[in-house]
Order: sequence, then C-alpha cells, then structure tokens
Amino acid sequence: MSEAVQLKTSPHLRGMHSVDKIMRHVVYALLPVSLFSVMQFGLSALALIVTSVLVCVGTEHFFCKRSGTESTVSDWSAVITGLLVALILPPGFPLWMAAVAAFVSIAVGKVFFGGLGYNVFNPALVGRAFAQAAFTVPITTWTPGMAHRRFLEFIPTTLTPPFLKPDFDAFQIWVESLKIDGYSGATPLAMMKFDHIEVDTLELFLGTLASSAGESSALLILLGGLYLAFRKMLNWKIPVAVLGSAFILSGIFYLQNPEVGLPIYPSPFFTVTSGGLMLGAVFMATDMVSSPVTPVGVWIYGILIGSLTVMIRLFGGLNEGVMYAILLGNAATPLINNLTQPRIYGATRKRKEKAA
Amino acid sequence: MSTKEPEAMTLETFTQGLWKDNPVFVMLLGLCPTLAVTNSAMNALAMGLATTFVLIASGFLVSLLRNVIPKQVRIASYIIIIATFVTMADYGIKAISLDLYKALGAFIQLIVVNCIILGRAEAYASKQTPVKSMINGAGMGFGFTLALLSLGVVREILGSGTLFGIQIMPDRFQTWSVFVLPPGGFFVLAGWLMLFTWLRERKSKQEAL
Amino acid sequence: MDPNSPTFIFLNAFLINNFVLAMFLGLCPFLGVSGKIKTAGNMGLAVTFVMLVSSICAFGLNILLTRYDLEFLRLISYIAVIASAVQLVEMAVKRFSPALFRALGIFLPLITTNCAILGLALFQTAREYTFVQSLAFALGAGAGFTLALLLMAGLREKLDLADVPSVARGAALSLMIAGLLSLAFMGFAGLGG
Amino acid sequence: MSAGTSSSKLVITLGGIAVFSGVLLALTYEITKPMIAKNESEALEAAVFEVLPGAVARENFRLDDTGLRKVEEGSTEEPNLYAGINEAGERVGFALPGEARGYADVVRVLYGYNPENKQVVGLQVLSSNETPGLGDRIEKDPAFQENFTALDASLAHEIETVKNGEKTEPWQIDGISGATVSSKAIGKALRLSTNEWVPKLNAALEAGE
Amino acid sequence: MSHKLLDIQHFLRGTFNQGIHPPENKHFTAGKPIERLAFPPQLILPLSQHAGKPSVALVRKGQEVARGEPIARADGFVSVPLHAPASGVVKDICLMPSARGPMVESIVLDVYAGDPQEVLYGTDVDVDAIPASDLMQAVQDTGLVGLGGAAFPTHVKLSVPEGCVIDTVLINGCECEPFLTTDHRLMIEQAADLVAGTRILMKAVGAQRAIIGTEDNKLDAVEAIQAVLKPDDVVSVKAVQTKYPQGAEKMLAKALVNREIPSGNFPSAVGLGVFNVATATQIGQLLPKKQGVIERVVTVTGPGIGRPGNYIVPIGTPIRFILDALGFEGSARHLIMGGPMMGGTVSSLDTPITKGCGGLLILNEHQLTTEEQMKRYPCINCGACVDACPMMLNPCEMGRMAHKAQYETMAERYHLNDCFECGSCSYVCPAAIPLVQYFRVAKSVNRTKAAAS
Ligand SMILES: Cc1cc2nc3c(=O)[nH]c(=O)nc-3n(C[C@H](O)[C@H](O)[C@H](O)COP(=O)(O)O)c2cc1C
Ligand SMILES: Cc1cc2nc3c(=O)[nH]c(=O)nc-3n(C[C@H](O)[C@H](O)[C@H](O)COP(=O)(O)O)c2cc1C
Ligand SMILES: Cc1cc2nc3c(=O)[nH]c(=O)nc-3n(C[C@H](O)[C@H](O)[C@H](O)COP(=O)(O)O)c2cc1C
Ligand SMILES: Cc1cc2nc3c(=O)[nH]c(=O)nc-3n(C[C@H](O)[C@H](O)[C@H](O)CO)c2cc1C
Ligand code: SF4
Ligand code: SF4
Ligand code: SF4
Ligand code: SF4
Ligand code: FES
Repeated sequence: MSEAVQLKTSPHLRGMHSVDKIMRHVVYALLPVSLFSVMQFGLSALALIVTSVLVCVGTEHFFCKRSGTESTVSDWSAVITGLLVALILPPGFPLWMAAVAAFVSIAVGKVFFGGLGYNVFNPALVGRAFAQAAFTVPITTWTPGMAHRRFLEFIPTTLTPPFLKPDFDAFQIWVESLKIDGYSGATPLAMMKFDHIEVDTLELFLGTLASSAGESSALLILLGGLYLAFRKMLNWKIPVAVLGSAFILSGIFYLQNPEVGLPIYPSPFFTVTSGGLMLGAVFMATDMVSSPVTPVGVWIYGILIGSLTVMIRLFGGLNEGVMYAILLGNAATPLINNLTQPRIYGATRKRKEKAA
Repeated sequence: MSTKEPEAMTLETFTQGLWKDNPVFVMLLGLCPTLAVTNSAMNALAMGLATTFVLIASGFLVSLLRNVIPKQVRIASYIIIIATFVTMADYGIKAISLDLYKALGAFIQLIVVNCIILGRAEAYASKQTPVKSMINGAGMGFGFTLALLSLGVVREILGSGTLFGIQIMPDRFQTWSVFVLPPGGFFVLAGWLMLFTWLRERKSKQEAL
Repeated sequence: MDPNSPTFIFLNAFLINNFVLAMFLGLCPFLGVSGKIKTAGNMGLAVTFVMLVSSICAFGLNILLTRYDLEFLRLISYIAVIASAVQLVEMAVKRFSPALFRALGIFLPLITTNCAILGLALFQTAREYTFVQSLAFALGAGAGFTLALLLMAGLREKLDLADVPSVARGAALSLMIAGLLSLAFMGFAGLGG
Repeated sequence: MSAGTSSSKLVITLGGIAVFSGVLLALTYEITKPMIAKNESEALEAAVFEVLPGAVARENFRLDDTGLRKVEEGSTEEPNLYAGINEAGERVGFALPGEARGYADVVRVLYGYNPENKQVVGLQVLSSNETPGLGDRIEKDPAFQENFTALDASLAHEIETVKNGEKTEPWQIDGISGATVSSKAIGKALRLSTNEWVPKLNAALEAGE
Repeated sequence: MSHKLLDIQHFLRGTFNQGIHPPENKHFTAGKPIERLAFPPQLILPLSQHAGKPSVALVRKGQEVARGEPIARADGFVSVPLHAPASGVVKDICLMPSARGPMVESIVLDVYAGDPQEVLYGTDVDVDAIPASDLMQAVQDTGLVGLGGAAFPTHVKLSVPEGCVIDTVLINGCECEPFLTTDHRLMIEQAADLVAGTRILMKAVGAQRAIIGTEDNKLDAVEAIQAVLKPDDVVSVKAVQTKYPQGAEKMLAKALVNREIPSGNFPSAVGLGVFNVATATQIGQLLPKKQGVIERVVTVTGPGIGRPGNYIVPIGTPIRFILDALGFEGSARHLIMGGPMMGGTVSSLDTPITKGCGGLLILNEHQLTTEEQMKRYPCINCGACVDACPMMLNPCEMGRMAHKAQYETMAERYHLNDCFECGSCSYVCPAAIPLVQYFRVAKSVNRTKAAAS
C-alpha cells in the first residue's frame, strides 16, 4: 500500500456535464439547421459556414498562441460562434466580409474580454453587429432559396475579392436568370414592415423563404433547442420567456389591426416564426456567458429581449431587431443579476424579526 | 508636471504635450470632441486648430494676468477668458466656411468646457511666463490636433475611402461605414490606446531582457 | 410620431441619439464615474437634475440675449448662469433635503461645466426648442445618460472579475464597451418613425 | 469673500476681465457679421439655384394667412420661401422647405416647386444624418435625384414613395432599395410640405400678388 | 413572489428549494444488517473528537482500563468525557496523526487479546425518573457528540437559549449523502431505542412533539419505526423527498415543518431541536445504563472494498485494520472518511475511527482518474450552481470573486458565511471549478483578518 498523502477536499463527486461536452452538444443541435441552410442555399451557404468556423477557430488559436497559453479551441465554443455567425448572415454574403465578422466576433467579442466565460456580449452577435454597421449594403441583400443551380454555382456575390465591393449588377442578372415568380429580394419581415404583406406562417415554420442562412426553419431550430433543453444543457426558461413575451406583445398589437385593408401589425405566429427570432431565442439569448444566472433574472432578461424585438420590428427603422435586442439584453445582464439576487434561505425572516 | 515652479524654457516646454503628456492618448482628456468630430480628417484638423488657438491665446492672457488676478476669482476669470476666445474661434470658423461650421456643430463652442484648456490655464499658464505658456499651449494644441488627426485619418480612409475629402481608395473599395458611425469612434480610439500599451509593454519587456 | 412632439424629443435624446453613445457628450464623467453601479445611479440622477436646471436657465437666458441682440455673449453667459444656478440649487437641496444632497452632493460641482450640460443648452438653442420641448430634451438626455452610465457600470463591475488581457485593460476596455454599447443602441434607430 | 484680498479688488478684476472680453467679442462679432451673412446668403442662394434649374437670382417671400408678400433684403421680417429668377428675369418657381423623420434623424430638404405645371422640379437635402453608403444615397444618388426633375405635385394624388423599380405614376418617387426608410422620409417630407403650402401658394398666386 | 410559489410547491412535496440529485449508490450496503467487527490489537483515542475543548486524560501510561471506564473528563461545558472502548492497557499518551493531517494528543490503548470485552461499567437507572433539569448532565456524562457529522457535544444543544421555546424535536434520518446507510440500518434495526432516545430528547428540551424525518428512499425504515410507535403518538415519522442535502438541518426544518432557520441562528430560534438518528439511538441505549459512547456503526462501502457493509466498530479502531479485514488494496488516496459530498480524504490509513465518523468510502482507480481528468475551465456563467445551492446563494458570482481574491465582498454582499459547504455547487459545475474549496479559503482568510483587527 502506498502511503502517498494527498488531502483532497469534498465534494468528491461531480455531475455529468463538462463545458466541452455541453458545447459539443450545442454543435450537434446546430447541425440540422446548418445542413438545412446548405440544402436551401447550396454551395454558397456551405462556403459561408466553413469560412466562418475556420476563421473563428483560427482566431482563437492564434490569440492563445500569441499570449503563450494553451490553445482553448478544444472546448468547442469557438465552433458554435463560427456556426452562428454564418447562420445569421445572408447566404450570398461575400466570404471575406464573413471572415471579418468571424474575426471580430472572436477577437473583439471574446478574446478581448479574457476569453471563454468572460465576454459580456454574445460574441457571434458582436461580429454580426459590426458587419451590419460596416457593410450595410451587402448585409441587407437577400437571395432566394432553393435556386435550381445552387449546388453547381456560387451566388455571384459570395466570391467577391477581399476589400472590394460585391458586384451587384452581376447579382441582379443572376437573380433574374433564376426566373422566380414575384421574387422581390425582400425577406418576409421587410415585406411585412413596408408593404404589410404577411406570408404564410407554415412556410416560415418549415423554412422555405428568403432569409439569413440559418434562420429559415423554425421547426429545426426548435427541435435542436428541445434536444438541448431535455439534456439540461440549455436554460429552457430563456427561449420560453423570449418567444412568449414576443408572442403576447405582438398579439396585443395584432388585435389593434383595422378591420379592413392591409394589416398593420403581423400576427403573433408570424412574429415568432419569422426572421431570426427563433434562432436568437433558442441559441443566442441562451448563451450563458452573457445572460443572467438568477432564477428571476432569467425571466426578466427573456422578456426584455422578446419585447425589445417586437418594439424594434413594429416601431423602429429596422425590420429585424433580434440581434440588437439580445445585445441590449446582454448589456443589461449585470444590472439584472444585481437586482434579482435570490432571497437567501433564512434572510427575510431575520429582517422581519428585527423590524418587529 | 502640474505644480512646477517657473523653469527654464526647453524643447520640452513644447514637446511635452505632443507625446509624453499627450492630452488624448496619455491624459484621456477632451474625449468628447475627439470622438465626435473625427469622422473626417478635415473636421479633425479644424477642431484641433481651433483648440490650439484657444490654448495659445488663453495661455498667453492668463499668464499675462497671473499676478493681477486674485486667487478667489481665478477660475471664474479663466473661464471668462477661455469662453471669449472660444466664441471668437466659433465666429471665425463660421466666417470662413459654413460647411465646416455645420460639420463641427456645437463642438467648437464646447471647447470651452474641454478640461485640457482649463487644466493648462490652472496648472501651467498661471505659473509661467506668457511666452512659455504660449509655446506650451501650442505643444498641447498640436498634440491634441495630432491625436484628432490620427483618429480622423483612419476613420475617413476606412469609412469613406477618402482623405481630406479626396478619394484615395479605388472605386471598388468596400468602405467600412462603421468607422464613420459613432461606434467606430470608440473602436478606433480603443485601438490606438491598445497599440500604445502594446508598444510600451514590448519595450519594457525588451529592456528587462 | 411627430418629430417635434415632446415625446419624440425625449425618446430621441434617451435612446435613438443617446447623448453619450451617439452624440459623444459627457464622456469624461461617463468613463470616470462608471466603475460602480451605485455611484453611477447617483451620478445619473445628479446629471439629470443639473440638465433640467440648465435647460430652464438657458431657455430664459436665450430669450433675453435674442431680445437685446447679444448673441455673441451666449457662451459666456450660459456658462456663468448655469454654474451659479447649480450652486444655488445645491445650497437649496442641502438645506431642504439632506438625504438627496448626500446622494447628489459630491457630483454636483463635478458636472456643472461638462459638455453634456453645456451641449444640452447649446443644442436646445440651436434647434429652437420651445420650453416644453426643452424640458423633454433635458429629461431625455438625462435619462439617456443615466441608462448608459448604469449599463456601463454593470458591465465594468462584471469585467472587474474577468481575466482581461493586459493590453486591453484600463481606458481601452471602457472605450470598447462603450463602442459595443453604441453598436447595440443602433438598434433603436428609426424608433417611432 | 475672504479677507486677504479686498472684495472690491475681486469685483474690479473680474469686472475688468468681463469688460475686456465683452469688447473683444463685440469686435469679433462686428467683423465677422458681414462675412457670416454673406456665407449664409450664398449657401441659401446655391441651394435655391440647385432646386430651381435655370435660376440665377433669388427673391425672398413670406407666405402666411394674410397672403404672399415679398420680403426685401434687410427687412426684419423672416422670409419662409424663396423664388428663383432666370436670366430672362422670369420667375421659374419657388423653393420650399420640408422635413420628416428619416432612419437616424430628421431629414430636412429644400425643393423647387413650379406653379406653372404644378411640379416639383428639384430637391436638395439640407441636413440628414442617414447611414453612410445606405441612407445617404438620398443626397447623392443620381438615379434618385432623377425623381425630382418633374414630380407631379398637383395634389390630385398625394406624393408617395414606392419600391425601387415600381414607379408607374408621375406623383410617385422611385425608392432606393436597401434604404426604404430614408427614401420614404423624402416622400413624406414632400407630401407634408406640398399638402400644406401648395394650396396656399396657388391661392395667393391666383389672387394675384 | 415567484419564490413564495416555489415555497408552497416544495412544501407540498416535502422538500426545500433547489438542491441536487447525485446517484445514490446505496445498494452496496442498504440491505446489509449491522455486523460486529473483531477488536483490533490497538486503539487510538484522540482527546479531541468533538467540537469544543479537548478532553483531559484521567489515565496514566501503563494504567489498566476496563471497557466502558471513563478515561478522560470533559474540560468545561463545551467538552465531553471519553470512555475506554475496550479493556486493555494504556500504552502511551502522545501525539498521533489525525485524519485531517496535524498530530493530536491521543490515548493509545493496547487491547487485551482474548478478553471477553464485556461492558462492566455502568448502572441501570430509571430514565423516566431523572428530572429534565438533570438530563443535560446525564447526556454529557455519556460523552455523546452529534453523530450526524458535526460532532458537536449533544448536551450543549439541550441547553435551550434564553428566550427560546422548543416545541418540536426533529430527528434527522435523511442520510442524504450517497453511499452511506448507517442511519438507515439503525432506523430499521434499533427503532425502539431510537424512539426511546427521542422521547428523552423531547423531555430534555421540553418539546411537545417529535418528528423523525427520513427520505422517501427509506420507506422500510418508516415502517420499522411506525411499528414501535403508539397510536396517536407525539412522536411521528415522515418521509420527505430524496434530495441532497436534505439532511442539513436547515433543509430538514423547511421540509418537515416549513420553518426557516434565520441566517446565523440555531434551530432553537424557530422552536426546533435537531438531532441525528444515531445520536438519538445512542441516548436511548446509553442513558438507561448510565454508560458512555464506546462504539459506533460505520458504513464501509464503495467500489474499492471487498465486503462492503454496516459494521459496529469500537471508537479508535485504525482504519487500516478495518480495511484489511474487509479486503482492500489501494492507498489513502482512494479513501474518504464520511460521505462523498462532505467527507474528506485522510492523511494516513493509521488514523482512527472517531465518534463523528459514520462512513468510510473507498473509491477505485477508474473513478479517481475520471474525476481527476475533469478539465478545469473558466466559469461559463451557466447558473447551474445558482440553481443547485440550497441556501439560495450565488456561488457563481462568489466563485468569480474568489478567483480575484475579493473575499470581503463575498461576505458582505453575497452571504459567504451562510454557505454550509454542502458541495452541491461544485458537484454541478461543468467547468469543474472548486467552488467549495474557494469558499473555505475565503472564510478562513476573512476569519484571520477579523481576528487580526
Ligand atoms: C421548451 C421547454 C419548456 C419547458 N417548460 C417546463 C415548465 O413549464 N415547467 C417545468 O417544470 N418543466 C418544463 N420543462 C422541462 C425542463 O426542461 C426540466 O426537465 C424540468 O424543469 C426539470 O425540473 P427539476 O429540476 O425540478 O426536476 C420544459 C422544457 C422545455 C424544453
Ligand atoms: C446599420 C444599419 C443602418 C441602416 N441605415 C439605413 C438608412 O440610413 N436608411 C434606410 O433607409 N435604411 C437603413 N437601414 C436599413 C433599414 O433598416 C431597412 O432594413 C431597409 O430600409 C429596408 O429596405 P429594403 O426593403 O429596401 O431592403 C439600415 C440598416 C442597418 C442595419
Ligand atoms: C450539507 C449538510 C448535510 C447534512 N446531512 C445530514 C444528514 O443527512 N443527516 C444528519 O443527521 N445530519 C446531516 N447534517 C447535519 C445536520 O445539519 C445537523 O447538524 C444534524 O442533523 C444535527 O444532529 P446531531 O447533532 O445529532 O448530529 C448535514 C449538514 C450539512 C451542512
Ligand atoms: C446554449 C448555448 C448557446 C450559445 N450561444 C452562443 C452564441 O449565441 N454565440 C456565441 O458566440 N457563442 C455561443 N455559445 C458558445 C459559448 O458560450 C460562447 O462562445 C461564449 O460566449 C464564449 O465565452 C453558446 C453555448 C451554449 C452552451
Ligand atoms: S474634471 Fe470634468 S471635464 Fe475634466 S476630466 Fe473630469 S469630468 Fe472631464
Ligand atoms: S451529509 Fe450529513 S446528513 Fe447527509 S449523510 Fe452525511 S452526515 Fe448525514
Ligand atoms: S457549498 Fe455553499 S454555496 Fe455551494 S451549494 Fe452548498 S451552501 Fe451553496
Ligand atoms: S456551475 Fe460553475 S460554470 Fe456554472 S455558473 Fe456556477 S461556477 Fe460558473
Ligand atoms: S470632453 Fe465631454 S465630458 Fe469631457
């Protein structure tokens, strides 16, 4: 018997989850959504996803090596960031711009604050918000899904050389060559906002319309989320709060619609299935690093995001507000945490007794 | 540097503000105009020069009157003097170019509350001779202008593809509009500060070797 | 929404063109006093308060200056009057509400002449706001400043516990957070349009 | 005021400085006033000429409930619209202001209205804060400016902005794709302004000024 | 608001808020009746086996002692006497290694081999005749300390503080630690003694009723106890939800009678007295005979032991002796004294079983390596710890503060001192952050600082 003395302190048991395992499962849950986007948008979406993931992982690896620490890419979180960055960009987004967005998401959104666990904003959204402000035109140019040659050729804007503008004339010619009936280049959200045309919610749910690469199928996103929720790797309260509050709030406005004529406000079903709300609620508002930890705080956070999204969509200048809503939710997170510290066991009674 | 007694005039009197005590990069003063007007190099230059004018003129006058003004009304007097020169600069720019005036907006008038100026008046001009105060003020002013330009140039080239309004990037260059938008101001300044910290760290590391 | 309605003016200064994050006014206190949530809250209150006072002063003063054609004295008189008014109010607060004074007290002298306050007065004059509009503007600017300050303070408190790389520490960190906040506030663009 | 320095000295010093700066400012004001006035009038003139093709001179008018009056230079009355005069000395139209909420902030425009054929004949954006590269195309985009060479303002139909490429009627503005909000703001500014001013102006003109 | 709702919901299900569900692993020993192990050749009896002042030895080197004879006396009120667990001779009184490392003053007793080892010491008394006021002294004389783990002298808990009235005695039979089954077996096999002890405790503190609380994974124990209760008895038994750390007295008070023990107070503040099942059983057994504590039931269990079971062992038995008897090949590295959630590893196999030790857990190499290979990550803010903490603290924020050594803020703003180190937070943490260790360090640093100033 060896007598090596090694005092370890309790507890000596550990739960089942570890950080890399959780992250890996989130990647699994994102795979169906990613595959669907490739199916819908073809080669360009594939190239977008590959570029973004490689740049994210590469950036993280580079900065770890630079600072002389062990590379942290094996925790899989950079892969999630990369996937999500790709999934919230328009499918024909120039690859070099996607690389910029991915780089910014890791370098500014994550490494800058100290890496995994310390970022105060959702890294993927930092990347996307930066790209949105930097490349305003390309990021609002949408491509129709299910184009028949999508597996044979890239969307013309995809392969724009670095630092150059995409060639929108070539893009226009390409879109026209697809001969899609009634295609206007607008997303369902823009059509709702500016023309008050509401597309069929079922189509949104199944995902057959123009949108960001990974926002189209609410169904697949929901399935991925349910998988994670049941494995307890995702806080189900956040998506429930986000979607629930968005549903209720937009429902209230929906009831204000005039009896005749075009609807001013979309139906609550449209609200929760359109745009990035589903993806944002399930995969991005739930990024635990940038969301509150307290039981009550989580609900406040979710409701804040849901209602901000609806307010921006209905009354703002943008037709989509999920990204900004989540970033604002992230910004409010420390305050929410601060205000909602749970009442600890045995606390109020003491105070009451003192008062008495 | 603030409580020095009268001292000999050296090159340092001028260069102090340029680099070692650069008001923006080192002392982090006057950040509002630094960020607000630097979306183009021209605005940055105009703002820098206007501030320099006020620094020199108020430095001169404060120094001249340093033995006349009683301590109790010191700050009030400085503010009146500064406000006077700021108003002059304001009218001057309006008379020179209305477009420039529109671009800089209220920020010319806000020079009055720029702490660099009151700080210089209080810490330097009230103790030194008029000539030295002017030279030191000029150094500070040029340091400020330099900082504004280093933001303005980056922001204008990346954000608009131009420099002083002249297109310098090729036609197909994709401009990064974020840099002329408000967030870009914060990002570029943060970037410069990080660059300087990094250089300093590298230098001290090399010295340590 | 009518762009001249007080509600919209409030909303504009509060969120859409936030005083700190989009207009770059009041950055010194914003970066200087945003280390702790509690101080930030009090500072926000103090600024809102001083903004209201200076808005009222500037409005009255401007009527006088225009009537007597003395616009060239605007800057000097604004500064002088705002500073004295704040001092008077400070004394009044000290006398009538010591509790409020304790909360605001130390901040008042700090902010009497910063660019958020003077900027507010100048902008409201330049935009020819009516009295009610000016009040809405001051309230919105104060609320916007307070909101930005509180968010910033929360984030900085959180980052106090983070392993931020050494090059990013200090002012660069605060500026970068401010930049990201500013980016997030772009979501409010066009609100109420 | 404390002892040490007598309060009369404080008041005198402060007063002296105030008087000095007052004088300095008054002087500056007097010197720059004509220059500024000239700048402003040139800027206005340039804008008026731009929105009223063919105009080489300007006349100031005031239109209110009492009717249309010509405002002479130097009069205390504030003009609120301007007429453009061509080389032949004929009036080519009126320049009117308009404003509406854009994407980032209020967009202010000046547009030319020709009462003869009841058309908008030119438009200039006076101030806007729209996103560079996106919303600011309302200022520069030649295709968009093309909308305002002959836009029907007879008020038989209200002016409206339609989606890019969907303009079919003379009272429609062909929007900029990707900047729907900004282009709609221009449409709204014109609609509001014409609805308010054109009937009054026409009535005044018919009544014969 | 939402907390009020949670409270109600959890009260109906008979439990507290939050907590965790680690795998129970009680199957190794739950069905095994209590057995007696042979006497070891030598016993090591530390003078400090309890919280409070160490006892004072009454014997000399070379002196012969009989089983059950007092060999050390209490030194003051918060202290207890020590009784000889076996007949033999005092070999030495010297410093010996203790489980936690430092050497402590101990009596080393050479056991007479072949001695019948009967307890000759003690006299039968009629417990019912002892006035309540004398019970405290009687309990102190037994040398009894809390057998639930804290080893706090039991008689001290019988002195009801000024101004408090205790109406209910709670007997803690939760045994929420995975693996351990000592209390479970005691409740089944010695239910009568348990109930008798409970009645004595009620009388001592003046309570009108007692509830024996256990978890709903030990329903056989509930039946066994019910069998010895009278109809309409003032003593009752109740099974609450199986959940860790249901056995913590604060949690149990919440679950059984829905009372919250205020922060920084004892159960007496809300009219409760809480005692462990083994403690009550011992009282039921020892007081009528006026004897002292000389042995206890220990669960020896885990994948690393050949014959797991519940064994009666004399206090002072060296661990090595027990392990050798039951088939063990490993090192101190594999050994945990107590349960896996709150127990500690021992410094050496030569340390003895003390009064407070209810379990020996022997892990195997495989478990240790998987445990050790669990990679440390920075806190990812997942909130699992916040959802687990039964005290509703915020271990996440405290962990981050500890990482930056902001110990004082932890105490001032995040109630560090309410943490009772149950380990739930560390258990669930996916980033493998040693939260409990952080909190122990923080508390001790704060204590040192407070003492210094
Ligand atoms: C979208 C979604 C909604 C859920 N809603 C609830 C709910 O309203 N209430 C609930 O108790 N569990 C709900 N669950 C189940 C939880 O994931 C989890 O299984 C449960 O909260 C575990 O509770 P416990 O820790 O108290 O055993 C939901 C799960 C998902 C994925
Ligand atoms: C950062 C950013 C800046 C924008 N700036 C403008 C703008 O200045 N003007 C505008 O009309 N739309 C702007 N938009 C886009 C609008 O929000 C909206 O999406 C667009 O007007 C829809 O037009 P479309 O239907 O023609 O694509 C901007 C969007 C973003 C993300
Ligand atoms: C996390 C934690 C878990 C506990 N679990 C138990 C338990 O399962 N059984 C028990 O009797 N005491 C347990 N205790 C100790 C009780 O809180 C309490 O001190 C004990 O029941 C009092 O009885 P005693 O003095 O007779 O030991 C636990 C304490 C803590 C802090
Ligand atoms: C449920 C879940 C959601 C996540 N969502 C995001 C996300 O939206 N964006 C992102 O960059 N990383 C996300 N991650 C990965 C990781 O948390 C993130 O990179 C950290 O913020 C890095 O510190 C997610 C991880 C999990 C477990
Ligand atoms: S004193 Fe005022 S102006 Fe100067 S740095 Fe501080 S806040 Fe800014
Ligand atoms: S943790 Fe405490 S209550 Fe649970 S079994 Fe161990 S000693 Fe008993
Ligand atoms: S160890 Fe402390 S902080 Fe952790 S769960 Fe237990 S009581 Fe809460
Ligand atoms: S469980 Fe661990 S990783 Fe999760 S919040 Fe708590 S300390 Fe952080
Ligand atoms: S420069 Fe704006 S507050 Fe200091």
